[in-house]
Amino acid sequence: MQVFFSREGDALLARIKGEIDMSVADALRRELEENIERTETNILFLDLSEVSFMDSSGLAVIMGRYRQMFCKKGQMVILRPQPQVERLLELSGLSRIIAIRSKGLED
Amino acid sequence: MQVFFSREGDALLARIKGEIDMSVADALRRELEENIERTETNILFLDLSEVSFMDSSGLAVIMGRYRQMFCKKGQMVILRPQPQVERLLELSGLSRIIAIRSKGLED
Amino acid sequence: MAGKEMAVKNSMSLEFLSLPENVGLARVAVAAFVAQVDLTLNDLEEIKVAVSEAVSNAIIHGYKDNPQGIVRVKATRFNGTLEIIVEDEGAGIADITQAMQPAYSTDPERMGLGFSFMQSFMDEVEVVSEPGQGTRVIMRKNLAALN
Amino acid sequence: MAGKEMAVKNSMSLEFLSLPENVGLARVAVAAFVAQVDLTLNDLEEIKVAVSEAVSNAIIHGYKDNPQGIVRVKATRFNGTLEIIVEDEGAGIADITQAMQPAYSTDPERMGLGFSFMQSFMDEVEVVSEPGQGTRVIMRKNLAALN
Ligand SMILES: Nc1ncnc2c1ncn2[C@@H]1O[C@H](COP(=O)(O)OP(=O)(O)O)[C@@H](O)[C@H]1O
Ligand SMILES: Nc1ncnc2c1ncn2[C@@H]1O[C@H](COP(=O)(O)OP(=O)(O)O)[C@@H](O)[C@H]1O
Repeated sequence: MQVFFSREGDALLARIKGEIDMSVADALRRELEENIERTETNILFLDLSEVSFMDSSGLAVIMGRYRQMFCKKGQMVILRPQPQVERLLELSGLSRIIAIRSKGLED
Repeated sequence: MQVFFSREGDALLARIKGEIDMSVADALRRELEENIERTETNILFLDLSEVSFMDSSGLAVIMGRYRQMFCKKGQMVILRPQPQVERLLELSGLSRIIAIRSKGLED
Repeated sequence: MAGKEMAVKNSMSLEFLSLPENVGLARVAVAAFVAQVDLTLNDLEEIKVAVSEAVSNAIIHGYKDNPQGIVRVKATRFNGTLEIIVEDEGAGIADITQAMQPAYSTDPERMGLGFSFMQSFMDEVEVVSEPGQGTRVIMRKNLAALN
Repeated sequence: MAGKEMAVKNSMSLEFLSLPENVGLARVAVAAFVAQVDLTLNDLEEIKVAVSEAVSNAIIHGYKDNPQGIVRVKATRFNGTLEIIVEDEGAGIADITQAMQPAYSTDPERMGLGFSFMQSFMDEVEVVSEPGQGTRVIMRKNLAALN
């Protein structure tokens, strides 16, 4: 699992690549947390188009970042989840509280 | 594992794709044997460029086809083995009796 | 399943230390086992999530992240059915019905969705557990490709 | 290895029926286990060949293609060393030294290269076997990535 960060205007874009399970959840949480704080952004885009596997450990990290943004009155948007990841977002109810876009930022 | 056959003039080209181990060795042997007989070719090209794994069960099939061609006074040429497969051909001594070319037929 | 012919077509059993990196190992091994039959990508993805959840639970809740525990994953292909069993010899579960409630978790960092996902993605989920006796999760999925 | 610290870093054990399609399963599982450390593609390919040879032998020679046998593959990562053990409870080997000769095979269809490849690709190969008692092949490879 790898995360690539970039600034897009005021927003922070985090592109995650690989599999998200319990073995990488802590590292992912830490990287996202730190970058959100350091950049003081209030819009976080999470690009999941290259996430090839995710389970509930990954959802917990996403939910945590949603809360982090919410508490500082910012927003979070998920970009381009693959079908199986989108299904987990729906089954978990997260798709009802977090915005999901099927397009990338550049599109 | 899959094998694709084509005629190239008098020659028979067999392009093998996938992993060659004991679970597919018999099927591979049969397909090659039958096509060599049916086409009555006396030049067999074995394109291994898409063989991603091979072990001694695969070498035995190749050795068998070499003998089959040899007995009918034909020849066999191996095309484009990947490095790990070439290493097995060398370690086994097969590379000393069978011609190996690092180019495909079309090159 | 009563009355059905339950001949074993293939079976594997994988044991490993309760280390986080072995969750991926379990997924890869089960996926390779299951992919011996021609199943849909969707079925394969569902099975991987179910295995990932059950093995993560064994490591996190069963062994409380102690890396010395042994997790066992058994997979068996019958006529028409795939059975996956995930076992640990860890803490065990006192109230299984409560544990299986969606959104119930004893860990505030987690979402309590593991059992829900296992139930969504497999056709049957049984849990056998007692405090101090470890936990066994038995999951079955009917696969058309296995017929 | 005497005097060296031999702490177990990770270990797995995989058991499966002696079916031809499980040779690929064994390769995939061992490859996933080994790839947890950063090793060269060449080392990975060598390990896969060695595992493939030992497991094929268990199925072909140990169980003589009877699909009811159980093959066990254990992999353990120590400091600097990977150990792989492949075991069967099949026919066993009467003359191990002869069996390990390059080009020696009791099967005219085979090339007798299995043990040679195991020895070429691993740093140590030990065989423990007796007729009727099954066979255990212990292979070790020193991996820089494990240090
Ligand atoms: N293998 C296990 N050993 C002990 N307790 C378990 C095990 N699996 C699940 N549990 C208990 O059941 C609860 C619910 O599990 P689950 O639905 O997977 O959610 P989560 O893992 O997010 O907590 C866990 O919080 C834990 O208390
Ligand atoms: N697991 C085993 N059980 C019984 N006999 C074995 C086993 N492994 C190897 N042998 C014997 O050792 C011989 C040499 O093995 P090997 O070098 O792998 O070559 P091959 O598999 O091509 O015969 C085999 O032909 C067989 O007689």
